[in-house]
Amino acid sequence: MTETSQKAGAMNRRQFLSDTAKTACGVSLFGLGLGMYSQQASSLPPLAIRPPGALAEDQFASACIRCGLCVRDCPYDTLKLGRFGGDVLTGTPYFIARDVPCEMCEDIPCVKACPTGALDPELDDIDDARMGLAALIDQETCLNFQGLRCEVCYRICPLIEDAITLDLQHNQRSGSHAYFIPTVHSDACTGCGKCERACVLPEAAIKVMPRKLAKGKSAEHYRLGWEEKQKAGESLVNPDVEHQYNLPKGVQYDHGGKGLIKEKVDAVPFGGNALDTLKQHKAEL
Amino acid sequence: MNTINVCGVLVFARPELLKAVHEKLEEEEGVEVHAATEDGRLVVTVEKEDQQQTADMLHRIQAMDHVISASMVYQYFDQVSENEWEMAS
Amino acid sequence: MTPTNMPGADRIADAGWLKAHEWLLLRRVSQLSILGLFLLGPLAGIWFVKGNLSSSLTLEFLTLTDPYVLLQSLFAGHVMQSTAITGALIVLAFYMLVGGRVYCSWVCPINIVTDAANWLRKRLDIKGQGLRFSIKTGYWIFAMTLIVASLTHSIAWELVNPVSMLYRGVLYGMGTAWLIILAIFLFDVFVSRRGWCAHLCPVGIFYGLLGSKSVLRVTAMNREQCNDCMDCFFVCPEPQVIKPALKVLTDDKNPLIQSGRCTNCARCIDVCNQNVFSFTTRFNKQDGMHLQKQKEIMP
Amino acid sequence: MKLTRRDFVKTNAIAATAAAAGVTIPGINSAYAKSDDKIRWDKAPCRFCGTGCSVLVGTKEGKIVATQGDPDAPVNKGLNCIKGYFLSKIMYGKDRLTTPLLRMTNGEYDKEGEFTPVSWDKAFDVMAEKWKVSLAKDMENNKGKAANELTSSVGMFGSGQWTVWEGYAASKLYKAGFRSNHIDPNARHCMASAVAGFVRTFGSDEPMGVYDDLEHADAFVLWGSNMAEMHPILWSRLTDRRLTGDDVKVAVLSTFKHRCYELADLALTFEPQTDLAILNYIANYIIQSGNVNKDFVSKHVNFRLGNPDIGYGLRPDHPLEVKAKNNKKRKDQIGSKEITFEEFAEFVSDYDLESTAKLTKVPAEKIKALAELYADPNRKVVSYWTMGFNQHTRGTWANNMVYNIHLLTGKISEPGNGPFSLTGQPSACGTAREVGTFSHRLPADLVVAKEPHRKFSEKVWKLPEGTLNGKVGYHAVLQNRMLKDGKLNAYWVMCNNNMQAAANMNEEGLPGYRNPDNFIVVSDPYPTVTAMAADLILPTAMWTEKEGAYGNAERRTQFWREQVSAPGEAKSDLWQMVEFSKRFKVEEVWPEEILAKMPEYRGKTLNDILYENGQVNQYPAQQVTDSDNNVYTNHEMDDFGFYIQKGLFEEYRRFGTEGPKKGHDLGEFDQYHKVRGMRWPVVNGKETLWRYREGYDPFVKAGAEVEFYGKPDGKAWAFALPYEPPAESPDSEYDLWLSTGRVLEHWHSGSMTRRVPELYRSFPDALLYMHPKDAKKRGLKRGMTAKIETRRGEITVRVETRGRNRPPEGLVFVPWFDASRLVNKLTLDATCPISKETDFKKCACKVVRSA
Repeated sequence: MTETSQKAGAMNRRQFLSDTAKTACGVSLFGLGLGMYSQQASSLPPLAIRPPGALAEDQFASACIRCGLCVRDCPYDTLKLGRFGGDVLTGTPYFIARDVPCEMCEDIPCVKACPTGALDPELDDIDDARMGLAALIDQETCLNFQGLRCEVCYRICPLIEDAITLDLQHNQRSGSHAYFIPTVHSDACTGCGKCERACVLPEAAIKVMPRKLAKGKSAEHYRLGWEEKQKAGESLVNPDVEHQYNLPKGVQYDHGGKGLIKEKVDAVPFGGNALDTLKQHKAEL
Repeated sequence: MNTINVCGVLVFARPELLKAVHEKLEEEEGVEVHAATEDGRLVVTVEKEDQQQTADMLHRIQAMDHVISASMVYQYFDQVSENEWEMAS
Repeated sequence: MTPTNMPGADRIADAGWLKAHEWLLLRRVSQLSILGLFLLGPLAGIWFVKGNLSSSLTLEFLTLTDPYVLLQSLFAGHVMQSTAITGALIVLAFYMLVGGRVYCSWVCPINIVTDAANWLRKRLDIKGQGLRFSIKTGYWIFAMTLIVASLTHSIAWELVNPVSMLYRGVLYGMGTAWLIILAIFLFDVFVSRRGWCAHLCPVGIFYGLLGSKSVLRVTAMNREQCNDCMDCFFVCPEPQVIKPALKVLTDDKNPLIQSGRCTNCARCIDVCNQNVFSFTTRFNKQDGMHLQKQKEIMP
Repeated sequence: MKLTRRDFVKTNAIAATAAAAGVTIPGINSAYAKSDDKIRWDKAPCRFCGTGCSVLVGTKEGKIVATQGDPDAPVNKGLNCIKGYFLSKIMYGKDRLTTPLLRMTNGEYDKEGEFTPVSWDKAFDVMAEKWKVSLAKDMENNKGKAANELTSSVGMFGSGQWTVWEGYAASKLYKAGFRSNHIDPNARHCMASAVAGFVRTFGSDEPMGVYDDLEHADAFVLWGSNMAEMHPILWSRLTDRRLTGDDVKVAVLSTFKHRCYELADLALTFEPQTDLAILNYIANYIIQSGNVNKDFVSKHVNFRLGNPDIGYGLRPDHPLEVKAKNNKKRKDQIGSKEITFEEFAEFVSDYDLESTAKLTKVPAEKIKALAELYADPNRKVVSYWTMGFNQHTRGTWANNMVYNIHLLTGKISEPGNGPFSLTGQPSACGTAREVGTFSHRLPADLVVAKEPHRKFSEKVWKLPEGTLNGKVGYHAVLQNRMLKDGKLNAYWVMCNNNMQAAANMNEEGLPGYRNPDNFIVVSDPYPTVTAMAADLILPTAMWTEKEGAYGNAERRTQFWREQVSAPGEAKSDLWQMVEFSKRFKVEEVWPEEILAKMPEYRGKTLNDILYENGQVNQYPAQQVTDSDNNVYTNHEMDDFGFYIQKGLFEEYRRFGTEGPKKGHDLGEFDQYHKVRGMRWPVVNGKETLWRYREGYDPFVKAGAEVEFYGKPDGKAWAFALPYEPPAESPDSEYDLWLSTGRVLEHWHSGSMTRRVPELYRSFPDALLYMHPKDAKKRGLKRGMTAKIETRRGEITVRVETRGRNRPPEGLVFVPWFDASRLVNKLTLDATCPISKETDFKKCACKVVRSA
């Protein structure tokens, strides 16, 4: 090898090393950027709801290949694909309940359409879907909390009386009306979003959110006694022996129940008809 | 018992003589100027014992030099005890 | 640029414009009709094929899945259900047969964008290659997409992949995805000649790897007739793949273009006035095929 | 920081002045805005149901910008349902009608032409021409006929949503002016059976109780009333009573499970029509268990055996009508004979528990538990019902039979005890019933068929003797049939959407309207289905775009002032009728022999005789103000030059105070503008709470305790009436019951509420509610489009197997508010032969998958 060629070789090596370093740096930067972008993008905005059967958000990002087949098979145009530059992970399916809620098809076509299992094929009863959870988040504007007869969210609920029930309360202000308070039950709510869609307020007072956001968690160290009793079907600690009380005549006492009970005093001390009166006398004789 | 008798009066004055009108208004008893604009608008309240006095004051303002117009925008009259109406704000 | 020194000018003069753009037109028809088939659904309500290039369902039974996406998903930690895997295997088999980068030149919508960029680059008379990337950069990027997938448990590349994004954009709504497409276009026009498809795109890398042993090949069978007009080099998106075959540089003197980087775009066949190039299988290493025979293979 | 009252007032003074000056003073404007945002508030009853909630209407710059529940109104105490919540939006639908539209081709009226804007003049010209042709024909036909033989070919279909004076003006225009009794309100579809029931049993229309019963009763029984959705605020009161009262029970009867079931202690889903059997069983149980209030019964009740087999109100050539025995003459249909209590007891003894349970498909113990509620002498019971009872081919009977139960036990006309028919419309009581806009009625419970009643009316109306037509006119269903048959030719539909609302649209409604012999006029604020079928559409002012009065279900009459102007050229119904009356010279409508009795009427117009008659026009134009001295426009007063609403009301009031039927007294016009409604009879400014009960009702004779003074001997009639099958039942081909009804979110045909975007969104389209098993049997899934077919038509509707209504197997339910899914193409126009109210709750249908 000549000197020049040696020099050229050295140059090439240097060039090579420097090029490689540049490439490595560039590509690493690209990788870093991509990684960060994907992490950031994977935080689903609170109002975007995944289709029925969607895997948990971290798994979903790895399983959904952004083909949009679920979108195509949704008969109600509920589902949309996240767009680049939008809030939802590019290409992944979601819906905004306020725009078009899930109609809860019995045959769940979106799940059937998914080729990858990002929408869990095990989901065969739409009632088991847990897309999100409805939460009546603004009691100050919700008309039902003011005593108005709205309850649109309740009546539109496909699982009326399971997912949303009405809690009836006395309206102290009016004195003669009742409050009909919609109450969401997380064990039945699928998160279809029909309630949010139907809410008549300019900004819905009831909203469907990812369950993670909408649901609290009770601590292990305290149990609700009445619920435990109901679960067990009897008192966890054997019930008392029968209590006895000193009571005046015509008064009873119900332990753990009504408390003091005064017997109704009839207007006259006789039965409803002659035969009853005779029977009564016979007993007294 | 007490009376509340408050009027809101919108006064238009000649802009160049606004200051003079402003000062003159302030001299009157029960009259307050709350705002004035460069083009001659003055936001004025008149507070008097009774409606007759209020009406008289309104005429006085209207008759003042350099006042183009004075119009009553708001009028309130009531008889109440003062503390009865204390209210949190 | 005068028409006479435009690549393929001789061919146009001798065989006519149509003949000189035969394969190009076929590719455009292929690219657009695949997109068209997808579009029939949303536009006309005819659901011949649903989904997009990542995964599609044809005639309600044939599922096709992009094996590269599947690979990323696997790296991200998800094992797909059989529907997708079967679909990917079909696609895999197909491209292993016809050449991996057939995807790039016959299917990929970005190809139209970068071809247009290259055309504009010529029209603007921008000389040279511009910024040059080693093909290794592409491999690095490819590897990085898989690494990021496995680190983030997310098919991260598909967030920005212009190939699927353009399809999804057209079919489901564009968002600001057009910015990325525009960026690639401008990049190819002003920064680097054929920079995206030839060097950087990991999809191309993947399909290039897939097609390295593919059956369908372009061969420079009639290379002895080559008159060194260089038109094939001018039009080829991966000019480096021609030289070994055309200039008898391989040890076995094989006239086949063997590199997986060849996209089987057949522009070389279009522009060569000497009929040097033709399609054949990788098993045909014959040199100097009879012209008559060659015509039979041609469409 | 504490603000004194003086400071507060002063702040307001500054803020108001600054606002007028266009000056901003920091910290001042907000305080001003809080206290007065320049919205003028005035009271009005809600536009929708018969509950009669009061609202405060907020007006700003000529537009209603807000409403609020009226906290001082006893009915609703500031609350509203979701329809009431959107009241401020109902007048501002984008497609309000603002100009008359006439079907024209090449500038001329053409039945097949396109709707073209015309002036009011042109509209009334064409309209009057058509009316005059008909009226001339009628005069020719009626030559020499007695008053009770008169026929007519002009008609009108009005509304329980008319204001009191509009109904009164309409009744006068037709009955006195055109001498036609072919005027009927849509209330015919709604509570005619309740009217017939009340009149038949008590001799006087409308409930004896008031809403206060809600706070006094120990048990509530809902007979065919989905109060939870249809009377939301009353349901709120009932619920509160159930929650806060001691041992309060709620029983609900229906043919399908609905929202009331959630509160029910006792829920009975019965086979359609068999409520009649349950009613008789309860009467039987009360008697058998010795719980008859014998003292009450002997003093206040007569027993009658009603005629059975009275037909189904179908066309006379229908096989069912040919077969029926007592349907050919009116007197046979309503006929009854006196029986003894023992005979009554014997009659109902057929309805024992076992056979009733079998017929009704309700578990025996539930039926018995219901009977026990009524029988228990220590329990105060109110029965409520709405369309389940009234829209029934035996609707009058059902009403009579529930009265039997209350009469037998004496649980009536006292706080917490009584039968109470809820009305669907805001003024079904106030206008349709009290004013008597039915084809057989005159104001204050008078009827056209009775000569003394006509004579009295002629006296009040200053008409020549014999002017009023004594022949009962065409009722709602008959009007559609007569339009189709070409016997009714000039027809005005006002303030309702009867094409969508009336049964059997395909066979009767639409062919009638489009019959080339007929000219159909529809007055409405919006282009409804009915308007589409008309020849002339007149744009109408609605609700608070005019001064008005409504009467709710508890006899509460409520007034309101005009708050805003109607858009474009829209005019109130009242204005339309008065202006139209000016187009008729009396010679064109009355024959010479009538006119000869009052020659001073010669050459006058109907307006001169009916409205500018020296009575109606006796109150000169004045400024309408409220207690805050806000000034209100009254467009009718401006146009006519006198206070027409007051004049009409004061003339109408004479029917109650001077008329032959006692106990219908209303208060003075001006008083109503000051109060939040008054419950009639109003005597010496005092309202009546419980009718027929001494102490509460001033008309009850001293010492009588209870007196049903609508009957000559003061005794109510308990009717022995049997169960009879419905007109159409499911068979092998049409294998399901079809029931129709309403939903909370929409008012009737949805012409107002479906134009409020929020309400539309909350319940956009009608659904087919069916049992999941019934759906499955037919290959249907929830959300699929299904075709419902009856012998009369078909529509496609989406299947709903979940949700608010849960029909049992064998029954489907479709609401009728949806103009895109006209369920009345399917329904059968069978009616109660006595009340002529259509049974919208029962016909046979089949449901198949829609291609």
